[in-house]
Amino acid sequence: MSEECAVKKVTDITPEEVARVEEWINTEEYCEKNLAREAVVINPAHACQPLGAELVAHGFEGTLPFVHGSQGCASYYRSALTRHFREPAAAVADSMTEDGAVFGGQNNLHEGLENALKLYKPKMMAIFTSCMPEIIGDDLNAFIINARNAGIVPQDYPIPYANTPSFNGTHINGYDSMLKSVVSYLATDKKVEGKDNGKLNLIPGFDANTGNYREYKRICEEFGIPVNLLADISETFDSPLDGTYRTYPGGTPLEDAADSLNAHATLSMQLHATKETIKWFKSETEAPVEVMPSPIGVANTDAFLMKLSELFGKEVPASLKAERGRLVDAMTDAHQYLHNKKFAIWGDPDFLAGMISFLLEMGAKPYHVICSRGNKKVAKYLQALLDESVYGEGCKLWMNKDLWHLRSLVMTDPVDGLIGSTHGKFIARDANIPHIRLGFPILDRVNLHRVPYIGYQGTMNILTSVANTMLEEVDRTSDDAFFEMMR
Amino acid sequence: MSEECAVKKVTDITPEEVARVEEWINTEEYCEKNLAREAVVINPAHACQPLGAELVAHGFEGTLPFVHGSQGCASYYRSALTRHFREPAAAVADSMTEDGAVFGGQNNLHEGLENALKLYKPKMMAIFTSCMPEIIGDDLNAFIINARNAGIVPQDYPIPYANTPSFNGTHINGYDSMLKSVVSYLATDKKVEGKDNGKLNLIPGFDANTGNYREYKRICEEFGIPVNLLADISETFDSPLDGTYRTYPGGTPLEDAADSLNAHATLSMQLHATKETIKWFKSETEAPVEVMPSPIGVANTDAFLMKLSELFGKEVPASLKAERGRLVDAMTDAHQYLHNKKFAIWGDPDFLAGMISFLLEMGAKPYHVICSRGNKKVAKYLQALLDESVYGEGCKLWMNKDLWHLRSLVMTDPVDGLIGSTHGKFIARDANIPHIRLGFPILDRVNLHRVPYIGYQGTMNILTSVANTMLEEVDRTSDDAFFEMMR
Amino acid sequence: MENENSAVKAPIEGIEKKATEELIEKTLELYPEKARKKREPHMSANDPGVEGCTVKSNRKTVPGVMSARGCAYAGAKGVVWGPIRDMAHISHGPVGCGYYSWGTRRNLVDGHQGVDVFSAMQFTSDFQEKDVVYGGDKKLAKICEEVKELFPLAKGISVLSECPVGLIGDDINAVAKKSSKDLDLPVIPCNCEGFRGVSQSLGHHISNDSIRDYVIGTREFADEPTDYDIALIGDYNIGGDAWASKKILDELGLNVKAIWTGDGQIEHIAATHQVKLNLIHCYRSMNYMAKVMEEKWGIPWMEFNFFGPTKIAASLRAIAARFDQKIQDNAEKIIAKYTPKMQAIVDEYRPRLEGKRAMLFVGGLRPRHTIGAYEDLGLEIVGTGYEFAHNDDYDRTYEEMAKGTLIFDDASEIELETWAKEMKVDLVGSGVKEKYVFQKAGIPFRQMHSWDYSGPYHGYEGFPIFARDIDMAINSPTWGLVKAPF
Amino acid sequence: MENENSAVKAPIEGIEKKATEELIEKTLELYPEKARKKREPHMSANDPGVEGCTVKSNRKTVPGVMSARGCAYAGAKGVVWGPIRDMAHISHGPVGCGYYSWGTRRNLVDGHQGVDVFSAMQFTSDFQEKDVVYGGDKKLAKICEEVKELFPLAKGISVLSECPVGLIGDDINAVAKKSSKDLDLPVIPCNCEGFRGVSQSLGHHISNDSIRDYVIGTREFADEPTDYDIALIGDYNIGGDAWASKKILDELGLNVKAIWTGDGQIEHIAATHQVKLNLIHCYRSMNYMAKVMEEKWGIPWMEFNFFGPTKIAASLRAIAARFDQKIQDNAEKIIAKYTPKMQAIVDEYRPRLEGKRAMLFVGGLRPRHTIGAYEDLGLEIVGTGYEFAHNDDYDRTYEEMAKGTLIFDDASEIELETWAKEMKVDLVGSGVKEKYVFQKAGIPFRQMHSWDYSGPYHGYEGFPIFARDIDMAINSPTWGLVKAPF
Repeated sequence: MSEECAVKKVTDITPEEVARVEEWINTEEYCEKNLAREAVVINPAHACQPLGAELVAHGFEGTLPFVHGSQGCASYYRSALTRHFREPAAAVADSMTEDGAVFGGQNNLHEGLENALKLYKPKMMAIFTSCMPEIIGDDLNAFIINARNAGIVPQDYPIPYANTPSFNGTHINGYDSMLKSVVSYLATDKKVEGKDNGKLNLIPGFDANTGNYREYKRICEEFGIPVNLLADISETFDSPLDGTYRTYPGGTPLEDAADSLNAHATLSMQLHATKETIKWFKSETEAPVEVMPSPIGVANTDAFLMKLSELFGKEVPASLKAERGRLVDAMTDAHQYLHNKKFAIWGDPDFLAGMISFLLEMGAKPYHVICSRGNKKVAKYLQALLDESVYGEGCKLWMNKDLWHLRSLVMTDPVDGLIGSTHGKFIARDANIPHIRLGFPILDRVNLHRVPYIGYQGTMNILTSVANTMLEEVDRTSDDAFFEMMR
Repeated sequence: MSEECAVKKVTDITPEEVARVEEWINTEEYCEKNLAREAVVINPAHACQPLGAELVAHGFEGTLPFVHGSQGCASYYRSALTRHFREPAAAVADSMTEDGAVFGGQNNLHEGLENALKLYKPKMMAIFTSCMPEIIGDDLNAFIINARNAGIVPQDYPIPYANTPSFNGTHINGYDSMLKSVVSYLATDKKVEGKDNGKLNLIPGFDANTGNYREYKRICEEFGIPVNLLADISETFDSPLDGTYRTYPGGTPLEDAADSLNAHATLSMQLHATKETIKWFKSETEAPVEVMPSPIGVANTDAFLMKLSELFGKEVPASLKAERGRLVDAMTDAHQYLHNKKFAIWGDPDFLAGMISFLLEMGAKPYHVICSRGNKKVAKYLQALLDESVYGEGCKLWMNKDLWHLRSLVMTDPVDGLIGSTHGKFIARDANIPHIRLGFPILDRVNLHRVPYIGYQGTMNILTSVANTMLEEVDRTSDDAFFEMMR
Repeated sequence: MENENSAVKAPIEGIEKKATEELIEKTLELYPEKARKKREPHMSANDPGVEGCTVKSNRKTVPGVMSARGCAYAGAKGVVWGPIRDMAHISHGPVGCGYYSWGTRRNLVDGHQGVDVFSAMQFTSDFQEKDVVYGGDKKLAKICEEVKELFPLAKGISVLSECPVGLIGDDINAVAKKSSKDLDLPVIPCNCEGFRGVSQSLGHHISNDSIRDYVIGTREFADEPTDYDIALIGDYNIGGDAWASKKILDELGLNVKAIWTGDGQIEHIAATHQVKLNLIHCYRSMNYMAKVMEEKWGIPWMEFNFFGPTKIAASLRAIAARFDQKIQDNAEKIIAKYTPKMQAIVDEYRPRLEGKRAMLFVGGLRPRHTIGAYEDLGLEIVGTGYEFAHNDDYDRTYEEMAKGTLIFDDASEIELETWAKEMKVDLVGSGVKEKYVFQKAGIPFRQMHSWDYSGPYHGYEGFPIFARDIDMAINSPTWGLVKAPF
Repeated sequence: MENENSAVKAPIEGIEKKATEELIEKTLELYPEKARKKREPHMSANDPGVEGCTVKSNRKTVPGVMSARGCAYAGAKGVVWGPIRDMAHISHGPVGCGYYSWGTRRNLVDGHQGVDVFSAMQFTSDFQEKDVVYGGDKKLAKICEEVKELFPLAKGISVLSECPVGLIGDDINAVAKKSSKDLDLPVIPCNCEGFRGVSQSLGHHISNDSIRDYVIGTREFADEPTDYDIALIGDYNIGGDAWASKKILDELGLNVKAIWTGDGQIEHIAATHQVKLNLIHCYRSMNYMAKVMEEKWGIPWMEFNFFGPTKIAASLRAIAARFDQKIQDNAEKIIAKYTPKMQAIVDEYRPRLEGKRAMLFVGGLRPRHTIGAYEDLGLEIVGTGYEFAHNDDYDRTYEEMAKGTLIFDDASEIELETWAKEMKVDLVGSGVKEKYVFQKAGIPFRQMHSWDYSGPYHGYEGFPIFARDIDMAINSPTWGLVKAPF
């Protein structure tokens, strides 16, 4: 190139050009062009499979997430989780390099297993893959058998594994694959015909809010239902600071996970993040296995509680009924602040479904719904939710779109609030629209991953932050004459 | 006057004059003049006694707060509570009018008792006074005896009463008087020599956060300590919306209050709002009666838990230890966002003491501390807290000052954040300083009275809102070049 | 927009005089004998045109009930004086009265708080025991000095006395007179102690008298008078109401020389004796001064109603009729301009609101004046009542209501609960103390003193907001969540 | 500010070579035999000047440990290309790599995101299964077209290939060449697949080579050259570092013609072959191009250190020595001007930090370059190490560290934990993955890649911020709360 080109002078972009383009990217014309793009993805709202797999691995007792692939991948996943939770994310990689492409990754895997076992003394290692071994076709199953046979790990040492190609689906698929792998690994031969351990297997799905996990447990406790949370990251990513670092501060006990085919029932709280896991459960147990919408909003939480009630033959406890009443009270008190307000939301399909339901319950409009990755079935599901309510009228579902699309959308067809991860903050600034941080990742605020957003209490928390953000905006944008003490 | 004055023309204030004064009121010179004023109080951070008395009355089972005085007073108290909680505040007045000044208020009181009893069927009526009967010297004790003797109310019908002159002290004194009156009325002759009912009498003090009450109960529950919360407004002012209006949705059971002299111990969580009540308890029972600092911040909560531990011979439960660790974790993670940040805080002495302690624990500066009403003892107590930490250096305690003083103070010696009631919002706007709403009243946001700020969990909530407000401010005030994804 | 000023109100389906009378009976049974007798004359099944069938009012509240009423101070501070933007209003006495009324009435003003306007601020003498014992007059004089020094652009001071002041024998009138002279600033005493009278109504009257005695006639407008000079009386600019009203009057070609007292300026108020016509929205709180101005300066006054397009149009024509053809033509132009816009609002909301029943219990003019606006949206008002009305208010109300509807005075909460339930209302419009009572019972509610932090509701600007709010309250999807499915 | 460039470092009390060697032994015992042998050459007790006592580096990471290392792509995207503000940097391959590196490096830029700067944005080809099966070259060409259309002010495109691209045999170089021509826009391929090399370091090298092959020499500065034209190399403007550095260089009288690559502009970088001197801060990531420019264009280069007043002063004098008396005088003026200001900072913080022990484990230049700044504050660096250094980095490190201190390479988390505990450090400075590990153990920590969301730390502007941050971390009152009293 340097030979071909005549040596040109350095040119600076003029302020006029900047001003022109700055205005242009906010236009309808630009929005159209932007929506028409087919190849480049800009500011996506989804990550890749291994991230979900690692989240699952962290959710089991004494378990070391083990990345079969380049160490750079592992560093990225760990950093992403650590930044969101502001907590350690203990995981290793077997650090494949170029020669892996030639010889395959077995040597790395074996050496990695040996070292990790000695150094970090995990009770289980959960292996998942990054791109390289997926492209070159490493046979993880064979590698692990070889490791056992070579005495690198004990024959009965638990090593579930999942293939989690980054070029297929998103983090929620990795979550599903790894969870299925761990549970099936631990539980398959622990099934006892006719046994009912009386427990509920509850699968939150890809959920990076530790408060939600605690809330699931609290709800089940109120019911008196013993719960086996699969996979429970609530302690892993929200452990006390008491002067002692613990590599594995929490997670679902392996014994409990192993007993999960003997459970009284299995519930998944995310339709789209647990398909394979649920399919497996259904094939392996006669006990009820069901998928519920994420309990965001009153109706979804009602459905969840009624399902618990039905499955376990227990009344909804008075304490939860009172919570429901308090939530409905708060929603009624606040309805006027959200009525017909338009919101843009983005994230995983199940999160979006929950938020749509909540917003419609408030008489608010989920106006731009950005589903970063999803097929026609997902689209149909979400669209149906919008169609159910008069407040869904005019709301738009944007499948397989990204946050640069969203920027154009809110610039040309604005909303009153943005609800989603930190990644939306540049849109919020450019469009001067308040931004309620919810979902994953949150990189620029503290503690929000500890504030639950499921169940009645979690819905109350969403309401509090959304309504008060709207009120703050009223105060911020009021002229002196309309700046008032009461709202 | 109209005769004296020559008829002048209407004059309009010129924009120049407005601009000049607008600037002037932000100057050091103005601040000095303002601090020098002796007579007028402008935008005070305190209300009058009966408000506290009504809060107490709402905290007992089936109890109707009964204002002896003008109905206008009662309407004001009820409105103030209703606006803050967004809940009904069922209370009556005996609607004294001019002739009361001549004949005294006995007729009104008797008629009021008769009507209220029939209409609202309370289990108890708690009477407190507004200005008129206090000035004319109504003898409540005699009036009530006369009512019983006249058969207007049954002889054994509980009618505690408190004199709550508005021209003496503030709402916290009214709280104290009414609480002492109710408890002493119910409990005095229920004392059984040598009996220990194993319970803790816990007195929150003037606390308009229903979440705090629930949190006290939860903490005691974690300990396994049966608690008798005096007076418990948590259901009264946070009741479910389920289609049925209940006049008395909650409150401390009268039976439990009656048993309070047989308690294992009594703890007040506000030094300055319960003096008389505590004095009474100490004179009536040999069981331990103690006053703790409000459990805001780690050290204050530690002290509270240790006191529970000591009094009841129980270890601090693991669940609370873990909560503590999570709070310390969150505080450590967030310390850099609060380090050396200056805050102005206002409110009641005990609230201020708690907030000072928390801010100093974070390495932040409680820079302007506005204590609206308090004597030298209060001043000494608060100043000692500031003196304990290096972060208290340069911080200023302003006794018996109001929010118009505070405006001058932050204009001439600014802070990074304001922490206090809605009444500070005009200062926040004028000074362009973010405002964290905490305390009483909150009139312009929803649900904040439901978010606890005591205990480890409550302190976590304060931390979340303060730290994220600081982060929001960084984002808001950053140039494009410094507007970043991570914080 | 059917019933355009129809003389006889169309009946409401399901509302019968007899049933309403039975309901009243049932309600009264809640009371002990004595109280029942007191309450009985304060409620009635409406029968317009039939004499004797009226509601007693302006009586003492029955002790021991949950009354919505305030006091004279509330009427003075909250209604008349508070909205005057360029004065410091001293709540003279203990801290509470001023504290509770601080920022809670939504009388908006234009200006810089603490600089040239002061109505979002709370000035109090914060009486302590010693002030009660030794009297507060000296303190008051000192307060006036301090206010003058710290707020040099304040155009005056009002001294609103609280209960103790009148009881301990302070003489605020003397202090005001002296301070006024010393400071060369109007200092206006208002003896509005809360124990005076039976409700906030006396506070209005006392305040009107203070204006009469100390304010009116003390200024003249700087501009030359015109034939179109009017004053807008009894509009307190709640949520911007007065601004919305003024817009229409401006468009009509009238000069609004003073507003009493929303976003009010004391010197403009002082010069109001120069206007040609007083237009009164809230008759209750300001009729006194209108009558004084009529008697003393011969200024005619008329009532009008700017709630909802039907009433606005009628009022515009009536107002215009007082002026020349130009103004009358303007009125028709305005009506023609806004009618389609308002019709669009009606078309949008009426299908969602048709036949919904509402019950009102408010103050001032609203229990009657807002009826037309509800009716424009298809709602039926099955009951209405006032907190602090007088006979003349009720006289103006009967004809606005259908036969058999409930009309009541100084209702207690338990009465309202009973009626709302028995009459199966879909909306209650009342105050903040009542709001959550009804919402707990699953009944939609709007605060109709403060417009529930919305507004303005006056004028053409206000109606679309009103319509949206009523729809939002009644049709909020949250009502569908009240009953748990388990 | 004692140890002004002292040749031999003063010993640190309590740090003995023998004890450190024993600690190393103990640490190595954590490993299985094979790994122990691999790790053993990567850690050493420092003994400056003694040959053979060195640390091995730039080797493969031991599998199965918690390494802090990234990959070649991370070095290319995060370090070299990402900070160039006016290009669209395409993360070519699956979505993850770009997603995780999005907005996480704090390389600040000046301009309007999406208009004339793009570095806070994440461009990815988001490979799907079909792209892997059929290849992504066509998609890449399309991406370039779309970028050109949507971002007309972009000055170029970098194509940063992720692992699958190299493995499936795509030819991004050919696509880039064609797109570049078709679009009349520099499209620069960078074959930085993550599996290449042993760390991010190779990513730097590959990126340097891309600049050599596709960028340098393709532009000339519009202004006439002067004798004071320099380039600032290896400053990535983390938290505004490059701006702080440039301020001093401006004050010195030098013309900073290009910054590589903090707040970087591709055309300025392309014309750097015209400068008179290259000043290198991060030697590790940019020495390649400095050497190329030296060889091909005869541009001398020198390293310097802008962390802390001691090193800044020494660097200013050394830089000035390359220029005339005017610049040398300026250097002395600057030093004289800032020395008292910096002394005030030292006086404020040193009493709170004196004798505190710190351990560092970072990348690039920081494990050695920041030592002086810590020492200015009275801290002692008892251990330091690099994530991805080479021999020449270590050669430059030994003399900066006291005898017996620990020097290490590509440490695993368990090693760091052991050392921090055993050496009783008061502060660890490392990356985000390490941060919370140490904090849980009650050890203060600062992220020293991202300046923990603070900064800048470079130059006179940076030192007060650095000092405050170190004090805040070590002396935060929260540390006093770690141990419960029960």
